[in-house]
Amino acid sequence: MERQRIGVFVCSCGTNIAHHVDVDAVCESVQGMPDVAIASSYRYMCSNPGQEMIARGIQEHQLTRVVIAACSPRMHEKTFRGACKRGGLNPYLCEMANIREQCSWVHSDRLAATEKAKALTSAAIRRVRHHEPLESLTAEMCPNTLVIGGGIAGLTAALELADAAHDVFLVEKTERLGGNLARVDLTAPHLDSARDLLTERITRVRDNPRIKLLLNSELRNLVGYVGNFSATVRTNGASGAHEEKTVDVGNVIVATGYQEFDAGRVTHYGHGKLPNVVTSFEFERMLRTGRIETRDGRLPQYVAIIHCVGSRNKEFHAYCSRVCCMTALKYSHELKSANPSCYVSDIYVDMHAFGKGCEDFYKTTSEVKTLFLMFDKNERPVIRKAAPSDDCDMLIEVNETLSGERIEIPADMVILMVGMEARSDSGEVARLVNISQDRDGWFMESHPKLDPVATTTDGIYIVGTCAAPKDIPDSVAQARAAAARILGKIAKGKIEIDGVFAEVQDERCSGCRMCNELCPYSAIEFNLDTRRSHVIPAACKACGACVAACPSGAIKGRHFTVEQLHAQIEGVLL
Amino acid sequence: MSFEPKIVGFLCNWCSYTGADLAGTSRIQYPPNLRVVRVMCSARIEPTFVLRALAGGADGVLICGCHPGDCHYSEGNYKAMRRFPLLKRLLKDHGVDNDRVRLEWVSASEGQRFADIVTDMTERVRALGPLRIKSDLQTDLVER
Amino acid sequence: MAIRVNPKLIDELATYGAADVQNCYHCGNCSAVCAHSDDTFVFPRKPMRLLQMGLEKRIEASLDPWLCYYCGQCSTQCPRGAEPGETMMSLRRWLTSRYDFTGISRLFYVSWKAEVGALVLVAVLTCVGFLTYGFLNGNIAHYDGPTAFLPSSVVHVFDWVMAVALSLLLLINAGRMWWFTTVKNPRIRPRLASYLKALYLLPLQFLTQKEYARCESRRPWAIHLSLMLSYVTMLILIMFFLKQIQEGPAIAWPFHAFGYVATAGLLFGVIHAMRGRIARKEPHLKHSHESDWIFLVMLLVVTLTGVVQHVLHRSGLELAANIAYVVHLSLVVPMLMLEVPFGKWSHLAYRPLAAFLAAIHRDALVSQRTSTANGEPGSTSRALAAA
Amino acid sequence: MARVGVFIGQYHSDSRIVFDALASYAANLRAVEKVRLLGLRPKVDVKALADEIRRERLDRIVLAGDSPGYFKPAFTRAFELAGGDPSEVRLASFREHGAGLADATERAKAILACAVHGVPYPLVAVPRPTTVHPATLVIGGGVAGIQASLEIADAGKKVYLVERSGTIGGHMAMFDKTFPTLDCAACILTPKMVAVHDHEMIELLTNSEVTRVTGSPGAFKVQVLRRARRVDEASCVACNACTEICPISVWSEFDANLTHRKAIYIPFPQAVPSAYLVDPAACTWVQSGGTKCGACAKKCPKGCINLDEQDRSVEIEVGNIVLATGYEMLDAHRVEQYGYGKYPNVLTSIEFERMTNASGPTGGKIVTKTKELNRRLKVEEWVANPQGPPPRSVAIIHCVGSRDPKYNAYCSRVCCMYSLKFAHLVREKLPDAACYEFYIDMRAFGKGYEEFMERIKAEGAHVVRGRTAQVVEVDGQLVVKGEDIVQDRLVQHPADLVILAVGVVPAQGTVELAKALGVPRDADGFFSELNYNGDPTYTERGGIYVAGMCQAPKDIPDTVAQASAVGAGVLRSISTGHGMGNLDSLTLSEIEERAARSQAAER
Repeated sequence: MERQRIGVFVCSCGTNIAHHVDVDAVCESVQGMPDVAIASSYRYMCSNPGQEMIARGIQEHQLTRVVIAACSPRMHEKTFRGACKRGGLNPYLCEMANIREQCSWVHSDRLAATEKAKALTSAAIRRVRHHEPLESLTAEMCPNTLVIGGGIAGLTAALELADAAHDVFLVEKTERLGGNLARVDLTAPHLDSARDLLTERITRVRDNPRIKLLLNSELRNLVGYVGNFSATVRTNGASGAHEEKTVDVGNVIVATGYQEFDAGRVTHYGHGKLPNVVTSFEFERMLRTGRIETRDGRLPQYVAIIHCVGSRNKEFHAYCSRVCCMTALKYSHELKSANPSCYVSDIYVDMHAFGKGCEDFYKTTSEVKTLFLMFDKNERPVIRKAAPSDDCDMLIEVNETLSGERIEIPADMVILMVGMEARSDSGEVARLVNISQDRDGWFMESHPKLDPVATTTDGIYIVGTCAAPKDIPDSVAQARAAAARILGKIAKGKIEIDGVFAEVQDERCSGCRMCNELCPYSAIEFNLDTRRSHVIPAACKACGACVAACPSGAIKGRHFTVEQLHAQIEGVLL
Repeated sequence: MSFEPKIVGFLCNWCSYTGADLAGTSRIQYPPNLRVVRVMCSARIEPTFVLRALAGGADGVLICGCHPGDCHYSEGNYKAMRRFPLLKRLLKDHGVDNDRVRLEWVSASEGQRFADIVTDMTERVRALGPLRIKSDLQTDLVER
Repeated sequence: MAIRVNPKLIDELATYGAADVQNCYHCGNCSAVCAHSDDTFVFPRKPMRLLQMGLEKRIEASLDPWLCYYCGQCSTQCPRGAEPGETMMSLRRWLTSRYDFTGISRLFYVSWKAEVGALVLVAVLTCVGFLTYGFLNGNIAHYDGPTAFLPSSVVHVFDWVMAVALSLLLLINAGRMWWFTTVKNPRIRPRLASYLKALYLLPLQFLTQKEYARCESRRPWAIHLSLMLSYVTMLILIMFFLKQIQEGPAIAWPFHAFGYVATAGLLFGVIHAMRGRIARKEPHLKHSHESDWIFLVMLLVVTLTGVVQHVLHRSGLELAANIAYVVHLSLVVPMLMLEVPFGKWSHLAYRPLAAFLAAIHRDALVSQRTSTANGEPGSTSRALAAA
Repeated sequence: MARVGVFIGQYHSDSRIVFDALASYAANLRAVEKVRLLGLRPKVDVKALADEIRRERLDRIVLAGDSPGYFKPAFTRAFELAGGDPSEVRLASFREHGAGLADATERAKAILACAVHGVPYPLVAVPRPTTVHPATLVIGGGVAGIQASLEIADAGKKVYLVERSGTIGGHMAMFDKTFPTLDCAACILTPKMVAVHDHEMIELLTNSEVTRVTGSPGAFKVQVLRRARRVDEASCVACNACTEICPISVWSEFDANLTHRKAIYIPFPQAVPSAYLVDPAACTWVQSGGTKCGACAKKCPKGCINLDEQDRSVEIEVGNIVLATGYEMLDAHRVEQYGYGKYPNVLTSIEFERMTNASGPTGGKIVTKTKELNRRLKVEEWVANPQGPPPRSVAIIHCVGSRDPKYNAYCSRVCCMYSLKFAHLVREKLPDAACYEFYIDMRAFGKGYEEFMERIKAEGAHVVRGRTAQVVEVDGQLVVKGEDIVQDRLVQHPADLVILAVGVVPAQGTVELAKALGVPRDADGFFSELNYNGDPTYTERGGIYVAGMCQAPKDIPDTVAQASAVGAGVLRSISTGHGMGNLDSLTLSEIEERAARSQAAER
């Protein structure tokens, strides 16, 4: 094997690494290794000067390979590859040793941690010798976008893209647009009309010739990769007949929203049994029709609102549904407007009035004499029928935290603030578009802070409440954020494909076709003429399943070759 | 000085490696005996990797992938799951105790679980002592 | 056993002056800034909570409102403008009406017209009564002597009769306070010894209002104390030395000197309070219930008519002095008869009694806590000890 | 034609609208049969109203006012009782659609006209497209500004990023860990900062301020004051030689005044641009008019220091402007009862952030401040020395200056979570130290936040529901007084270190900037968005956008989402010219005509 000139750069990460790993000792230990040209350390390798140091080092020492012992490659591999590129080195000729997340942060024995860091670094050095320069490829970026879900987030995203003169396919499962927001009368905290907001968006969507609206439709299949997806959408006709059509899109925005928590699951609230226990959405309906009445047509004198139904407890969902508190306050105002002489009890856990204007809203709700009663989230109010002698239909029994008393709250109507939960078909959607879900079923973003709308699958974006509960402004902002990302990509016209993918070495391939079936992305095609398989680079996600499975060892997993991994294994065992 | 086993870990990039990173960001401590080799998916792990590791002086090998159903590549972990028992049998025939080679599922959010597995495995391998058949394996299996 | 919430109570309390209590979001700031609040009596937040929830029985059993002297720190620092100080004030009014078994107190607090009406009625009756007596038994032109229009001996007897009646009424109400707060309170099991031990507090608190002095600002206490001592001085003079101070026209300095000082004290106190309530600058004078004004106005006119009567008498204008005297009495009698047992003045009994009962409660709670063994010890002492 | 009844009532009192004029305008609209002024917070008699509706045979009701939704249920009820279609109760919401400005009455008329026609106002009030200059100005280099810049520049459009301080990064660069994942802020942010610096489409103007904006949406001319850095940005290699020789040391803003920096300095090691700068207010040379010192200029091996450099003004032309000016912390001195400034060991949250930061003044050690002699100034100062004694107990006080009209009436949205994070850091770094959190409502609302709170509680932090009333010193020991509401008792916890979770306020200069740009601000001082629900990142003024904390308090994920969202508007407007121009550019008659037209189209 040819001689290499390897530069090793060890990061102290402030004290993050240096605290438990003797960075200088690591440098020293690798100094003598074959091919190592330089080994140096720096406080923050990822910082501008740190990156500069790498780029300069490549030039000054004519380095042909670079090893960076620092944090996790998941954190900064891209950064350091960029630094190598600036230094004139192919970015794939760089390898990272993870001596922070998997070493300094998890071991407090300085000696042992330093030893481990040495081993990891030397493994990286051994591995990097076998690295090959890889070039990324480019592919076309189809300017069309598929938006799944016709709620406020989907509508906004579709409009944003279509207004910028790009075609959008808006797929909605039901027969109408608007999603859950269409069931709402007014929005918190300003009691603005939800209907006006939706009418504006829906009218503009309908009037926009760039938006192909597909109602009663579902995504059935999605193949391809970023910039070059092919989506199969099934539209259900009126008479049970359905038609399928396949469209080419470059990106997909998932805006499938949420479903309300089934209040019937909390048995002691008696939803479905007690006639005047209603969910927030049932109450919204009363508001829209102007009939805030008990089942037998009376105006309720006592109304109780119970927060966190299905949210913030061990039994159902641990998370907060984020919008219910303000919605509950809104109900207070609406109840008092419809019937000024009614008494509203608001039974809450913590008042999440965090948004703009919300604290003031909370105050005005207090001013209209809403009785706020607090309970512990792990306890549960119990609703029971009142005695005939009582002046109310129901009594809610709960331990009130702010007074320390066990109390009974009179109620003629109980409104259950049902939380949001991931849609029951979210697993299906996740599978179709190849994104992951967290344990609550919400779609996972690629990074909650860096990239809250992108997913780990390129070209697939998640916006609105399908990613986690959120209110209208935040959903709208996310929808536009995804649109911005897509507009940026469309503007460039082409996409870059990472240089890491599998390739079939023709001369070794026996044409057994075992790999064809194995590939989850159908990225391996069989050429009937040559009787050989080959990989479509843009579709390949570089998982390496085919590489490991090929009986004749004909498939090379770029950047994860057998030689590279063997060298690394030997290295870690030093 | 007590015996400090060397364990090689093959971790899939999306779940287990991230989970291991999470153990780091959460500062959950575990023994320093594990040395990690990152692969993109547990399906990439060839049996020879394991043999190579054992031959090279490892006292144990830990393979971690996403939980069944969670694979970033849909079903790569199922492939690993199917390969593993065969490998184990092979190793057992060669006198390698089954406790030395382990397949575990660790998700990106299971930093604690990862640390627990490493701790447990290190203890077990420590109890088993160094892998004595290393030299035999070297002559039998090395070089493909 | 769960207690039923009564969301209507808050509306009822609004007529007693608790206008902003619904705004409270229970941050607990008020309790922590209050100089009187402690581990046993945590207020004003807790009573505000009870009020918001309408737990009448709990409020009835609570001494908290009487331990507040309304320095206004809580209201100044309240982030929600819930006026805890004023809420405590209105709770005292409400409790006064609760302690009063006749229901008159409640009537007065709920309707100022009823209160004024009652005052006028009693005034007219008093006036007619004294005039009738005077014309039948004396000469309106004579102030002193055997033909005096209203001889001091007669007035003296009348005073004593009234005093006994009022004391009786007040005593019954005070007894009810004790009954509600201490006997019927399920959380308190008082010991007899504590009663004896705390007995000294009754006169001490009555005469010094020591508790009031613990407020952040001591000025209101000083003014209130001067007003109260002036009033007590007047009371003693009238009850025991009426003859000496009524004889004239010469000035009996050993007695009148006290009278003058007391009059000055009363005038100063009343005018100060009225000016404060008009200016509305100090937190405790920002909100005035109708009953506050009625009380102050009554006190002012009573004092003024007393002064006029005294000046006229000493100037030898006996006819005018007699008329002034009748007017004076027609104001004093309704004021005392209605305000002492049913109105704001009743607090002269409730305040010291509350301090006395508070000591008993504290005692009882301490012994209950130690008897429940190893219960949660007082957080303050424990935390400080830990440090 | 519909028979419309118009009812005008206010919920809040302040308004510039002339209601009589509005009423007579409404009465003259063709479909309107009935106009009634309801006044402030009207008590609606539903039965009487229903009779009135029946009498007038109304088939649509328009409720107009600042927040007419507050009365809607009564009207819906009445309309239903009168046999009408409840969905025909329409709102003309003046606050929602921005009728609080100079020409409030005219705007209110337009909003009302749209409602009478049954058409949403935003559908109609869309200014005509214009040509848009392809460059964009982003004001503020915090995470919002960085994200917005990258989003736009990545699409190949020119961005000018103007930052007031010497480095981009904003507040986020000062943080160590971010909630709830506890990943390191620098690890997320520094790559982005580097990306901004290296981006060929981004021109970074640090140490600069926007002074004047003229022109119209799509074609703004912006005057930028470029303060003299006095160090050549391009050639400085951050070797630190100048700082070593500089004799002047002042409190470091970046380290929240916990430690000192020199008059020539770099805010922090990873600063972007990675170049030093001179603080003219502290520099002896600058202050003496070039007669004294000047040591750094002589020392600099590359000769890139020019202490006589002057401020200059540059003019740039842009089509869009993004406001990402962020926030600052409320001055904790104002909340007197907590003794900030009086007791050295009462820290603000940002000070504690720096203290726990591994690259901060104590290297991440949590310590109490100690008194040390500043040898140069011969005064004793309280400093955070890494060798200082660690606190045995730490109290964290929530809502300092928040949720209280005396300071900020609003909730600052991030304090609960960062306070929990602090508790975690305290428990992690000092397992023996007690940690108390005093809160009013624990607002853990985001993805993973509630779970984070449970975790912190399980870690042993004492969570006390109750606002702290006071911090006092008793025999040299800080004591935090408050009510523990859940336990129903007063507590006085001794605390060696008190951390104030100080609320946020709009950044300095927001008022001036709002004036210069003509962007309205809300009652709390933040920039107003165009529409609370529908357009949270646009402003009343076309071509100007808001992102991040300058619009309202928000956490990092929400800020990043907003900043990206801004990118959509900018890119769209550049490519099509849509969405530009002031709404004011439309006349009332135009809006009326459009409303009538879209109503007809809907039929």
